[in-house]
Amino acid sequence: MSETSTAAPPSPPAEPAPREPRDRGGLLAYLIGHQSGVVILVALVISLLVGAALIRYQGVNPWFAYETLVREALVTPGAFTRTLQKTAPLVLTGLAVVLPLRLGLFNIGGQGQFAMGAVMGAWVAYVAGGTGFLGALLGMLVGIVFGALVGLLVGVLKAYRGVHEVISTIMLNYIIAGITFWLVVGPLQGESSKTSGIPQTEPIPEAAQLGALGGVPIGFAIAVVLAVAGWWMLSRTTLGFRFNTVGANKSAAGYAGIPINRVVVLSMMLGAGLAGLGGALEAEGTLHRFEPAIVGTLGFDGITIALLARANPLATIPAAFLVGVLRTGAAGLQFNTGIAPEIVDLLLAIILLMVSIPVLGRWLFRSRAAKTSVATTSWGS
Amino acid sequence: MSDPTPTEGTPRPVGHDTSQEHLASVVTNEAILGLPPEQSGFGEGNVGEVLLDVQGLSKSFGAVHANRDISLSVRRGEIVALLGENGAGKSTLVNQIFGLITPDSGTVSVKGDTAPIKDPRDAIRRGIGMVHQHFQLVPVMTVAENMMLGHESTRGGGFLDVDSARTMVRELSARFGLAVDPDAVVEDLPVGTQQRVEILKALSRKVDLLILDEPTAVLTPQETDELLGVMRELADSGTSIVFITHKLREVLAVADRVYVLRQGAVVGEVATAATDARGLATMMVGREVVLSIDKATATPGAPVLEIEDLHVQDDRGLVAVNGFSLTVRAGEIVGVAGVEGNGQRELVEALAGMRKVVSGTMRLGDLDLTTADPHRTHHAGVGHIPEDREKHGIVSSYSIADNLVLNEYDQEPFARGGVRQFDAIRENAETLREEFDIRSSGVMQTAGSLSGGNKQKVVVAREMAFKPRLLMAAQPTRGVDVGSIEFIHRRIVEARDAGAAVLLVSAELDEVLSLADRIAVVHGGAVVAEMDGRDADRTEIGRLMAGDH
Amino acid sequence: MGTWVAKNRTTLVVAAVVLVAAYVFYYAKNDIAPSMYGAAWGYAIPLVLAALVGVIGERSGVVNIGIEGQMLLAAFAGFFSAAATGSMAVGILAGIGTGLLAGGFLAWTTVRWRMDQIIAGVVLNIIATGLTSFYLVSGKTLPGVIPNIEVPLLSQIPLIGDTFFSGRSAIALVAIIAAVVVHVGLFHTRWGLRTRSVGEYPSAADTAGINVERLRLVNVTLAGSLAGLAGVYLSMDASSSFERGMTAGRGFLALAIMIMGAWRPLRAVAMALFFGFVNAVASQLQQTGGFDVPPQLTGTLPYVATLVVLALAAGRVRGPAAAGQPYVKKDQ
Amino acid sequence: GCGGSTGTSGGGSTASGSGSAGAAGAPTDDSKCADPAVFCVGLVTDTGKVDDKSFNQSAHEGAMAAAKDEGGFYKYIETQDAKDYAANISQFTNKKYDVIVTVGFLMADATTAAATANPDTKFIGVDQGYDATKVTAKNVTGLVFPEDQAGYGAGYLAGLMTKTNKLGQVLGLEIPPVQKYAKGFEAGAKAANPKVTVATVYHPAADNAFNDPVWGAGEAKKMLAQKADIIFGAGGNTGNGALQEIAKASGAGTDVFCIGVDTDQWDTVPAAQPCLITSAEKLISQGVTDTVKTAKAGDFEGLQTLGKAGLSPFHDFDSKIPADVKAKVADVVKQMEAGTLKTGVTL
Ligand SMILES: Nc1ncnc2c1ncn2[C@@H]1O[C@H](COP(=O)(O)OP(=O)(O)OP(=O)(O)O)[C@@H](O)[C@H]1O
Ligand SMILES: Nc1ncnc2c1ncn2[C@@H]1O[C@H](COP(=O)(O)OP(=O)(O)OP(=O)(O)O)[C@@H](O)[C@H]1O
Ligand SMILES: [Mg+2]
Ligand SMILES: [Mg+2]
Repeated sequence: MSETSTAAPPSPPAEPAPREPRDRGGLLAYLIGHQSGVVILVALVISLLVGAALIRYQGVNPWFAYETLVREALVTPGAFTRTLQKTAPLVLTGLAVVLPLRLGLFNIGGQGQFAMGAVMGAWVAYVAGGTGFLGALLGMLVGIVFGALVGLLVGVLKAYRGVHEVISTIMLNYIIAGITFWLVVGPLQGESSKTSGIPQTEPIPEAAQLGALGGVPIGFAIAVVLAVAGWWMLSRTTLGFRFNTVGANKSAAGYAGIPINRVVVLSMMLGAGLAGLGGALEAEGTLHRFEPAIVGTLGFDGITIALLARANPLATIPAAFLVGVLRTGAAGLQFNTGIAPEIVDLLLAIILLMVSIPVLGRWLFRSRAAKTSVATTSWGS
Repeated sequence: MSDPTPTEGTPRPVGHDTSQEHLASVVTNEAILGLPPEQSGFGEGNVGEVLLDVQGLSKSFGAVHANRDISLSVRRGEIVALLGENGAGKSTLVNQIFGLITPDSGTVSVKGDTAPIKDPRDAIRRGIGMVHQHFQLVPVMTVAENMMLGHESTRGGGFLDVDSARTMVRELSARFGLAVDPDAVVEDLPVGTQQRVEILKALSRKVDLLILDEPTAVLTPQETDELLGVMRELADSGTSIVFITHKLREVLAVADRVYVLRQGAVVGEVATAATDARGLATMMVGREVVLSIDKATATPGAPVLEIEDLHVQDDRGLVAVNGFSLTVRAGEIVGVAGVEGNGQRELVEALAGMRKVVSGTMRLGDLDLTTADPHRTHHAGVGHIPEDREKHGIVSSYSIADNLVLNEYDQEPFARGGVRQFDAIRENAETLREEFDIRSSGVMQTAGSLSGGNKQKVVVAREMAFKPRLLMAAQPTRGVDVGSIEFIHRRIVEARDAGAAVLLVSAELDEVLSLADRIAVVHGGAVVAEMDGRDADRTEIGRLMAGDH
Repeated sequence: MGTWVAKNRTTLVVAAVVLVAAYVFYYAKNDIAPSMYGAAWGYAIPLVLAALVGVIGERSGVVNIGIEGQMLLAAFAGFFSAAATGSMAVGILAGIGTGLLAGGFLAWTTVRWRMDQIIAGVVLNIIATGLTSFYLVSGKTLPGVIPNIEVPLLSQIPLIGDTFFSGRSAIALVAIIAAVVVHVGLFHTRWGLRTRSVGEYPSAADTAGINVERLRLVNVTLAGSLAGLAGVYLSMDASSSFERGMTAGRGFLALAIMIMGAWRPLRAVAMALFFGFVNAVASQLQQTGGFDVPPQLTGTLPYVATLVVLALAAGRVRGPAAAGQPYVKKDQ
Repeated sequence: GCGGSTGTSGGGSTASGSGSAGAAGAPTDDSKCADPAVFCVGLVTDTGKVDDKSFNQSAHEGAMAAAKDEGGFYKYIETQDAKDYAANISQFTNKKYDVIVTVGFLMADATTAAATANPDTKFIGVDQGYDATKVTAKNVTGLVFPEDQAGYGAGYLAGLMTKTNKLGQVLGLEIPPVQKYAKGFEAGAKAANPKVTVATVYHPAADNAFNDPVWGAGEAKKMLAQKADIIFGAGGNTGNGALQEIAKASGAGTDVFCIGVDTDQWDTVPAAQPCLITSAEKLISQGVTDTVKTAKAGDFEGLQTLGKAGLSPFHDFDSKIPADVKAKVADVVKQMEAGTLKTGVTL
């Protein structure tokens, strides 16, 4: 069963020390970045200690449990690749929350946008599968486009009709769940599934499936590139400046000649497009077809990741990787220790809590603590 | 906690009239300067009793020493003014007295009680009332609701008694001659009226000490005079007042004594009777300040801005600009004088492309800007110093450098191919910081941490740096200290001399009178009179502004 | 009175039209209409309670996206306490108490520690999911049922009586009462004035001598009891079991209802009813057949209807201005 | 590994992943599964838990019982993400388990793939129908059940019992096993009583369709109000919600009744007892136990193994159901088993 005979080296998880995205300038930036790195490290240690207590209470040696978790996620042959495979869509759904959050828009529609991209991407990759990698590429494009269309709807409703994005994204999650399910018991249902009635599309031909290059899944590589691109866009380009300005002071953005409505729509389209791409990649790289269960909780996990990453696109990579490690290792943890996999949710909650408690920074750094705020959402407006 | 209508002092049969009377002649300070402080008729042996005593007060924000070892005292019935440049620490000082900020060291005692003032609640209980530099009104609530907040009149276990609140508003409003409608929603009111509500709110509780932090910054001359009258009246009945303003005229008109702050420390204390505007300004800034601008006679060139029969609506969809026509030529400053709320704000926003035009045209040279957005307007060569700098002018969380390219961010050399060029942005900022004397620790400091005057300088620098053909300056020196006013005025004149057309909109009649080459008086959204700046008459303009034509 | 009518004219007209339509349908299709109204209200009950939690929170300046988690924890605690002690009353109290605790958690982290409110809510949701599924024990049953009550007189009114005042437990009644109480409280009492000021412009409240932090702490914590009641309703009244993730997104729907209801309790009730009714229509379409629309698509009807209504209803509603922002005093 | 205890010791966890079969001499861990003398059974759930009172739980109990009977070792993994099927199966194949049970039709692909890659291990796919043209491995069998027959029997009973001629079904997600139950129920009811109408609702959402008892209860309540007097709850916890609601209704057990699904819900959902006349049961536990034993003994008989489905005992209602009704239902069930009666259900 082991696809890779050479076990990937157990490189330690990347330091999840997100830097502040904005150009705060020389020393100050370094200190702030450094400080939040330390805070996060301490937060992680505290979280693991709390988790250890929970595990101990289950009658399991915490050290053994953590060792198992890490081993199962990183060391076991093929595990590292699988972890990266799990990380890829999480990075993208994380970015789907991060980009609009920069404008103060809270996208909780990752679930739906992901599903939309997945179903259309899977179908196109199947139809165009004969063309090999081109088919895969087409599938991704279609995934982006359909995700972005969902975002377009949300953005237009928000910008031009004043419909709160939290409402519209929640509603669209339900609507898309219905539509995608209908698609796979109706028009897009695979021929082979029709007799058995299983709700799924035809499998994507081998040639159009996304594999791994040297143990690194192609989907993961794409996600990382996009996270870096997202960070670059936000911190270095005029488009990013527009995003940040609208988020920081809408009135000033209008005064500065930034077309606010269009930026709002664009941010939703970009975010949702990335979630849609995540769906297409997941279909092409992991499940090799669409079935409704493909979404799982990836969209909602994206919220967790965006918040862990403090709305910094680069930091979504370590944040998603952390979640990926926990989720990959969970099954092995149950297999080896009998601890139910839900322990992972508890661990995640504790980590997010610890990482985001501002008092932790204040306790550690006294009055010199950085003022951290993810982004002020325009909740009420 | 919930006194319904606070009864205050004893009724004063004549106080009202006298104050109005001496305010009518406020234009020249001399009349007031002669008023000795102790002369007023507050009796009952309170003369000289120290009501507020501040000893050794210090407060730092990180590296900024906002207050250093400040000591001062205010006697009963006395009006004490605090003067100082932007960022001198005036607001910090009074916020500590009101319990909003906890001092690092030092004591504040009120009526001999030296226990620390924990919070505003505590301050209110001890008889302190305050009008804050920034409005402390809930915008979506009515005047009555705002006035009763914190000391609500209720009946039957917590149910609001709105009627008695209305009555209270009407009574107070009648007593102090400050008209407000108790049922109006605050956000719909013009700023001047909002300020009136603030003042009445402070007066609605029984106060021994009233703190007024720049209450006149948003008031028209008439409204200011009304307020000064109220202050005098209150002081006469025994209320002590701490009064912060940047306008020396007001200080000289109403205060008994003045404390001058510089960089967080008291640098001088003087009785108003013993000084004049020039002396105060010098104490404040530490150097001679030129209070009047000497500018050469304008040499107007070709028309730059031509506005014809413009109609614009306000936020609520009501007509605000109603058939406005005006021409501004190159090399001249045209001042728009008028009571606030006569469509000036909507006019400027329409010109800047931020507000839709209902009908009429506006042209910049050959360009029709009637339907242009802010982006196009800016690139057509229009510089715009907005009225509300916190809302429109700056992004507080951004660095000074970013704020200095706020509307040029996507232009060469600050961006190339959609990629921002940080070296160029920083260089630009260093140059402008130097040229416009923006006091900060560096160009990467966040704009939000600057003092008001320096924020304004950031905006002025940005809007002047690109050498606009037309410069629109809306209330350019509001809330700015005299030193900065002098500076900004000089830059505006320099821009004119360099050939720019300047449209100056100001509620500050003095500002218009001293700067403008030509004056257009607006009333009801239209120009009611135009005159040459040199032979403009203050009283005449005041009459026109009030709609008397 | 006259001004009140004038002020609420649109609302009154809409309400009147809806009411007339409701009665027409009630008498015209008496075989199914009453059951559909019943289903609509049954669906709306937890949404109303949860939306009130959101309203109180945001009116005080605290965004609560952890309602889902609060409900889940309370449903869990209520069910298992009742099962363990053999007393429904203990279960109900435990559920409400858990809601309070969860509210207290949110309040403390966001108000005292000034944690980002969105993060705190998300944390609450994940903690709830993790705890309740990790510690779930299967095979437990409730010791009894929460009895239904008939409200005398009121239950005799056609339509309104059989929908709201009969055949339901006290929790449903509490939901109505709570909505009215919160509405009156918010708009006609001292507590409400202060709460709204704290949610709109906390520094104005502070300078008026109101203890912003304390009011927020108290409000958000107490509102938790309503979330607790909603949870109890789910696991002990509307169904008699606790299942993993059984809140099924109702906490988020409640937020949508809150916004649709313009942060006003009674309007939120109306919106929850609207939502519940479209749900009943969707399942009725499935069940009566004749329509050849697949159930997956009819199931999306309530959500589509919501979007369409919102997109058509011009004019945007504005929430409490300070919701989402911690109140930081000047020198902190 | 280092010296840590596994879940088998200690305990305290209610969701303990492993439990050794109690027989003396049975292995206590899976370190020796590769040894032919040591018999190890592993089970991977669908994205569900082994305590779901439904098919995961039944399969789990069946597999555990088989391991116990054979003196073997048993362990399970609960899948959290549909994309982990293969990885979770490989946990067992890595340790050379002898028999691996996978639960749910969505795991069909992963199961057959693992079977091909691990020819020495036997695989049992519960609820999985394989395409004989594609699957050639001999070490795998799909254990399927004639849900339509169980549904038909239940529907037949309901058709005979109803007084209002209105029946209802509150269902989970619209997927094959559920559809087969539902269509069988409707066919059976109509066969017994042509005047009957059957109101049918599937849960609209995709992700929590089997876990929404509140929705199930609401739908049941609505159907009762529309005069349905026997309601079939078939959708995991969603259906259970319907059963419990009916049990609370006035007239439960005298005028209105409910019918459970999958297992004998008299035992799994005691709260439904006041109205539960029977359950349309597929004998998953027994089927799994039998098939695991077959696997130990030798090769599977075919690519598909057909389990049994039928009606659960009437329990307390045994005396309340008229004898002629019972006889007619028994006759129908017998005919279906014999193959002489077809339900006519196709998907
Ligand atoms: N909360 C704060 N955090 C950091 N620095 C502050 C804070 N409040 C005030 N300062 C700084 O303290 C100094 C004094 O500010 P203060 O507001 O008291 O000045 P001011 O005299 O009232 O000025 P202005 O005339 O502009 O109102 C300024 O340098 C200001 O930037
Ligand atoms: N049947 C209904 N349908 C829709 N909305 C309703 C209905 N009943 C009440 N409402 C809503 O509930 C609110 C009740 O009116 P309102 O807020 O005016 O109550 P009030 O206590 O009289 O307050 P006030 O007089 O201060 O405005 C309205 O906002 C209205 O939108
Ligand atoms: Mg100040
Ligand atoms: Mg063996």
